[in-house]
Formats: sequence, C-alpha cells, structure tokens
Amino acid sequence: MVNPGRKRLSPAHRPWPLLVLLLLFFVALVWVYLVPGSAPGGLARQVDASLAASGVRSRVTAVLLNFRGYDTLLECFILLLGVMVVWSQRSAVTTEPRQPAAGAILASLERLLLPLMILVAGYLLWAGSSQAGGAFQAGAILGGAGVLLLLDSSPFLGILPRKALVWGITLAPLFFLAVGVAALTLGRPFLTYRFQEASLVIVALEVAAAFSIGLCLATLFAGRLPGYQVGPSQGKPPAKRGE
Amino acid sequence: MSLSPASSSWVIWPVVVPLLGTVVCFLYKKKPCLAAHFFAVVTCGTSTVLGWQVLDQGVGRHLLGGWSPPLGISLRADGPAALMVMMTAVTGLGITLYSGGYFQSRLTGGSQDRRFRAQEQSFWPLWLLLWAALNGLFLSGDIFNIYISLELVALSSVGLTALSGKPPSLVAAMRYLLVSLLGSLTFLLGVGFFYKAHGTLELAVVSRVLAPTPPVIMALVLVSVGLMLKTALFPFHFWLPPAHANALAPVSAILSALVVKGSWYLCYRFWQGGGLPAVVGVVPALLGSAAIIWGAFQAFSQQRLKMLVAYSTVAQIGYLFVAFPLLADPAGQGSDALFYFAISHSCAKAAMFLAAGTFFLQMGHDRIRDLAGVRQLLPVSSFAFALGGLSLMGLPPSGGFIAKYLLVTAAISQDLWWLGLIAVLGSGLTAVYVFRAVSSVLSPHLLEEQPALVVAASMQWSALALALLAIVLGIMAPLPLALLEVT
Amino acid sequence: MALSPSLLYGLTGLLLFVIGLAALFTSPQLLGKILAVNIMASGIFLFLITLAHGSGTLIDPVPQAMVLTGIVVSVSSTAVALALLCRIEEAARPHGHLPEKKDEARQG
Amino acid sequence: MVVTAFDMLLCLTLVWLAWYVLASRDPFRAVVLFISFGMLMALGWVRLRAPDLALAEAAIGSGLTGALFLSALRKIAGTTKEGRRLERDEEI
Repeated sequence: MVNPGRKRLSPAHRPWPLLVLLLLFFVALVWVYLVPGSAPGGLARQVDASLAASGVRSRVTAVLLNFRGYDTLLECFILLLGVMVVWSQRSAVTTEPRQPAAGAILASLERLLLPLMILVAGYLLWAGSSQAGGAFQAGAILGGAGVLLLLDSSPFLGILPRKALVWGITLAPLFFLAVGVAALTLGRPFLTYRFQEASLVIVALEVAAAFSIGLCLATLFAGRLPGYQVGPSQGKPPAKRGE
Repeated sequence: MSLSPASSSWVIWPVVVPLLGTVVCFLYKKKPCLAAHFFAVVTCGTSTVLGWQVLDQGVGRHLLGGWSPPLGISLRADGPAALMVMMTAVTGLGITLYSGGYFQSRLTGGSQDRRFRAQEQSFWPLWLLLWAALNGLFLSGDIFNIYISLELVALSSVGLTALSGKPPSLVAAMRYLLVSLLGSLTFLLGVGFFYKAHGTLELAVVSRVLAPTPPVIMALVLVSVGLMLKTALFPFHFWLPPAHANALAPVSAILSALVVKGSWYLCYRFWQGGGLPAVVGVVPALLGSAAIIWGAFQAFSQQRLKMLVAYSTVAQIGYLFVAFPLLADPAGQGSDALFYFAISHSCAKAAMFLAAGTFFLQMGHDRIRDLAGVRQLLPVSSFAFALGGLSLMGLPPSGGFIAKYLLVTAAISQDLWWLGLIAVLGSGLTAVYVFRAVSSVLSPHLLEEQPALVVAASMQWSALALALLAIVLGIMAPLPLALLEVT
Repeated sequence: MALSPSLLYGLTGLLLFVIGLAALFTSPQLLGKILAVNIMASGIFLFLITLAHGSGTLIDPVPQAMVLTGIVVSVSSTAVALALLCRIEEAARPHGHLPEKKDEARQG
Repeated sequence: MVVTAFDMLLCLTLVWLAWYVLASRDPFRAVVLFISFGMLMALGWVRLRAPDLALAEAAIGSGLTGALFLSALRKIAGTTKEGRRLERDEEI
C-alpha cells in the first residue's frame, strides 16, 4: 500500500479505450433509466394493504422483519460469515501498535458518549416499530460504542469470555432459525408469526438482531480472535510465525 | 403444471439444516468434524426427500412467512432445482467424507498442527454455510433474495480459498473477491432495472420476457454479465485457475464442482423463461466454444496437475453455455443436455480434484512429470482420477457421453449442427490433455523409494465413489431426465 | 421530462457506479479497488432508492429495505476484503518470515 | 418536489468526492475523503425521504466502514518497515 504500484491486478495503467467504453455504457444506462417503467409505485400499495396484519406500524420494519424476514435471516448469516472469515484470516504478526492509554480527549469523549450511544440505540430500537429506526441502526450504534471502546485499547472483547462472545454473535441467527423452525413444527410456513404474536416476536427479533449486529460489527473492527491476542503485554513472543 | 396448494415444508429443510449446522459447528469447537458429518448426512437426507417429493408430487412451493410472492419471498422446487439440490447433496457428502480424512491425515504431531487444527475449525462452518447458500440459490424464487444468496456463496468461497494461507492463494482469493463483488453489484443493478420495469422481484415474472423494452434488455444484459463473471465464462475466466488450484484439496473440489454451477444455474433461469429469439443465445454459445478451445489449450500446457484440472474447469464451463441457443425451443432437449453436463461434470471434477489433492498430500507436490509411479502408492485414487477423466472426455458408458449425445441430437434436430461439431471437437481436445495427465499418473514407472502412506483410506474411496457415480450416471440416465420433466 | 430530485439523484447514482467501475479497473492499489467497489455500491443504492419515488407521494418501502440490507452486506464484504489485504501486505513484507518450503508442501 | 440548488450542490459534491477518493494516491487521504463521502450520502438519503437509510448510512456505511479502513491502514503501516506515520489523534 505504501509503495504505490507494487502490486496491481491489471497491468494496464491508462487504458483510454476502456474509459471510452465505460462512457458509452454510462450513456446507455442513462438512456434506459429515462424510459418510464410500466409499474410506477412498485409494491407500495401491497405493503400498505398488508401493514395492519404485520404487527408493526413502520413500513420499512414491516418489510424487513415480516414480509421479507427470510432476507434478514440470511443477512444475519452474512455478518456471521464476515466474522468467521476475518477470524480465519487472523494475522501472523500482531505487532499492531497498541497505544498505552488514550489521550484525555478520547477518555472524556468516551465517558460522555458511551451512555449516550447506548441510550440512542435503545431509543432507535423502540422507535423502529413506528418511525425511522430499527434493529440495524441500533446495532450499528452499539457497534460504534464497541469500536470507541476498542480505540481506547479497552480489552473488553478480550475480557469477555470467549464463549459469551461467540454465543452473542450467533444469538440473532439462532433466534431467527428457532422462530422459523417453531413455525414449521406448528404446521405453518417458515418464519410465519400470526398477528397476535407478531409484534412480540418482531420486538424480540429486533432486540436479538441489534445485539448481535452490534457485537459482530465491533468484532469485525477488532479483527482478531479473543484470547488469541499476542501482545507484548502478555510476555509471549510477539509473532507467531507461519500462522 | 402441478402446484401443491399449500406451502410444502420439505422445500425449506435443505436450506435450514445446513444453516443450523453452520451455527453448531461455529459454537462447538471441540469436535466440529463430528457435528459437520452429522449435518451433512441430514442435509443429504432432506435433499433426497425433496427430490423424491418433486418426482412424486410435482412442483413444490414454500411461501416464506406465509406471504405470497409480490410482497413476500417464495421458494420453488421444480425439476431442475431439485436436480441441482440433489447434485450438491451427493457431491457435498463425498467431499465432506474426504475432508474428514484430509484434515485428520495432515495432523502429524509437528509444529504445524496448531495451524492445521485452526484451518479445520474454520473450514466446517464455512463449508456448511456455503452448502446452505447454494441450496437457497437453487430454490429461491425472488431476485433480491438471490442477490443475498449470491453474496453468501461468494464470501464463503473466498473465505475457503484463502484458508490455506499461502501467499498465492491469498492473492487469488483477493482477486476472486473483487471479481465476485463486481459480479454481484452488476447483478444488483440489473435487479434494480427489473424492479423498475416490472414492479416486482419475483423470478417467475421477471424471467418471462414478454415485450423486450429497453429497461428489460438492459436488466437482462446486466444480470447475465454479472453471472457470467461469477461463472468464469471465457473472457472472464482469468481469476478461476489460480483460485481453484491453490486452495486446499477439498476446497478446490467444492469450488470447481459446485460453486460455478450456482451462478450458471441462475443464468439458465433468466434465459430459459422464453421469449428470447434463438439468435441471442448465440452469444453465450460462441463464448462457450471459445472457452472449450482456450481452456483445453491452456490445460495441456500446464506443468502442475491441479492447474491442469482447474483449466479443464474453464473448458467444461464452456459446455454449460454452448447449448444456450437450443433453449429457445421449449420442446427441445437443450436443457436436458445442459443439466446432464452440469451433474456429470460435478461428480467427475470433484473426483479428479480430490484425487489430485490426495497425490499432493502424499507426494508433497503435484508436478505432472514427477507424479509417474504414484499408481503403486495410491491405486484407488489413480483409478478415480482416470475414471473422472473418462467422463470428461465423454466416452460411452459415462455421464459425459449422455450429455454430449443429448447435445448433438438436439443441435441436429434444430439445424444448429455447428454446436454438435464443437461438442465433438471439444471431446477430442479434452482427450489430449486428460491423456497427458492420466498417462503420467498410471505410468508403470517405479518409484525410487517407497514413502510411508500418509493419506487416510476415506480420502481415496470417497474420490472413487464420486468417479464411479460419474460413470454410472450414463446408465441411470432415465432418472435425472424424469426429474427434469417436472416443471 | 422535468428534472425531479429523484431523477437527479438516480443519475448521480449511475455516474458514481461508472466512476467506481473505471477506478476498479485502473487503480494500481488494492485499497483503491476496495474503495472503488464501495463507491459502486453507494451508486447502486442511490439508484435503487429513486425507484421508490415512482408515483407521487406514496413511497415504496421495498427498495429502502433492499438498500438497508445492501449496506450491511457491503460492510461485511469490506471487512473480509480488508482482512485479506492485511494478510497480503504482511506476506509481501521485505523482511517477512514466510513458512518454510517444507511445511508449505503439505497443504495441497 | 423541485430540484433545489442544495440538491445540485450535493450531487456535484458527491461525484467530485468520489472522483477525488479514487484518484488520490495517498491511501490515508483517500479513506478520510471516503468517510466524508459517506456522510454526504447520508444527507442525500434525508433529501430522498429515507431517514432509516440516513441513520444506517451514517452509522454503518460511513462510520464503521471508515473505522475498518483506518484500522486496516494502521495494521499495514505497522507491518511495513518504513510504515507511514500515523498519529493517534488521526484515528478518531
């Protein structure tokens, strides 16, 4: 990265023919985009018609967690997959420069921001049923709080027992699967929740999803397996060759 | 057209079971191998149930969340989808059995053991998640859901490719990831244009081209290009050989036998809907023909066995697209030929890559010239490799022969005789490079020293089972063809 | 056709996609390529959202849900790409210690 | 709704920033520009009446992705002998 041009995938440097082709492609895209579609409005009407039966008042949340809940299930697995791949690629050398302690600014920022972030996450989760907000945003804020802690070299991911972390990460996928399989055993299609339980199930799913998403994002940022961290502080050799 | 009225629960299990297995293998770090074998067998069982039910009751549907299509997502199990799920199940089970022995054989009590154990721990959940995503891809009836499944397939394949940790495989995995992301994003742009044109994400509606308006054509082009990038069709094949050849042995088999079939199958789905003139199908057919010739030429000039097998995949992907012009006639046998290529290539290529991986592990290298004499040491694997090669060439009793026979008869009946000519020419070219590899593996040359056998028996026999299946597919052709009839 | 905000943002999105595509092909650095993919994704998201404004006041929530999902997918793939990038840079270090040949041979 | 000068300015800035991010030779500078690109995208989502997305983009698309890029840069700099100087305060 520091040596520009040391590694490149394509040897071509300034391929003008390519740029001309891309320009033509852009013109074609714009031309097609300007042709009016035959179905303006998309699925808005269908969503509105079924909103009452979905158990939530926010239309986006209804789509995400009820109408297209299967997409959201797979999405939780994508985050889990990200964590699995990042962990499998753990670095051979963890000579990451660990700063001894954060500066005063970061420390006070953290004291001020952390409770606020957790509060905001809770609010977003609660607001998600009726207006903007929901599990993803709340999870993202929680993840942000985790990143802030990690920036301060707080070893919270390291202190956390490995089991707890791993279970926390898989909470949302497991819970989603459990809800789906429960519906199957009751003789309904996968991930069906009827109106009476819908709001309850959706709230529970949202809490689980927010929690897991937050933990996954913070773990992705940390980028290493807990308990694996080999730092000078632990007195082990700093490099595990050949990992 | 037979549709079961209610949602049939057997449609969803082949997706749910491996997903559960992923979580269990991720949590249960002590013996992930045991858990993975259990879930692989159960997935295989549910996939067989799916195949049997489709044969018995016709097309199965599952409305996820109880919402019907324009609003919700539906899974649809028809003949082709069921055949692909079955193909993944059978090949996947063989690869799972092989991997168990493979990871066991690599533990020698040396300093590398810790690293090999870590690789095994990461391998099992990634492989099961990939399996679930492939099944989801084959069954899905919603194009945005297909996008998510494609991303799942791509990311887990990249993770598996990079698992070996060698610099060449890391670079190959990075290139694979970038190409995959480019393909997915192009696909997503196409999904956007489809949504603009049709106002729905349902695959069955979207793939039926009634009036070729500019947005529909643009969407189809974008989706096809994205999928061809991911399938590594000829001009886009550059990323495939290094990624497939430098991965761990079971991973090479997974990538070559199964992963490329996922995006190819979707391409078929978008083209088979009908309404496209036969002339349009000539473009993929020409690219496919180029792939057959170029891939065979490159395979012949390789020095490493795994590179040879990887370039042979480039050539065989060509066959998967050559029959596309035949799809314009729904009564023709074009799609039968395509699917027969897919399933027999899956078994044969998995067997060849698994056998090549066994040679590599035993000998410590895979240079074709120095492999002479390996037959004495590993007779079962050598035989499996040769049988796989026979099926690729398309010699009579094998599945590859049936596929080529179907292709040639369909091509002649539709007056596209040049397609048949290419299939025959391709067979000849395949024979040349397969002969080069097999003659070295089976040569009567004696090894100077007899090293101790380090590979587990399950590694040899699982490869042989897959190779035999590739041959037997030629004899039991009526069964898969009957399954394909269900649409 | 009058230029509505959604049309303007849609065209911007398509332009971003093409710019990202160009950079993906021409950028000499891997980090640049990863950034390019992210910008392409942003462009597509912008394009998708404008599809929600088809008919006047009623906004279609489905593209919004699609984009929300897409954002999470893209952060996950970016994390994977960056992890790989770190490993590659590490392996290419001038004084890096790569595993010895003997061990490499056993990875087939 | 009509196109306001704000929309025009926002779109132009987005395109200009994207170009700048991708043309920049200095990886650190490119990443910082990318984070500001994400923040402006969030503004765009507000204009397109998608507040959910604005929140998600600001938190995930810009904030967390940016943090990921910065931490990757730091790791690379840490493994390279003549790594680029990264001061602690730059990372916030």
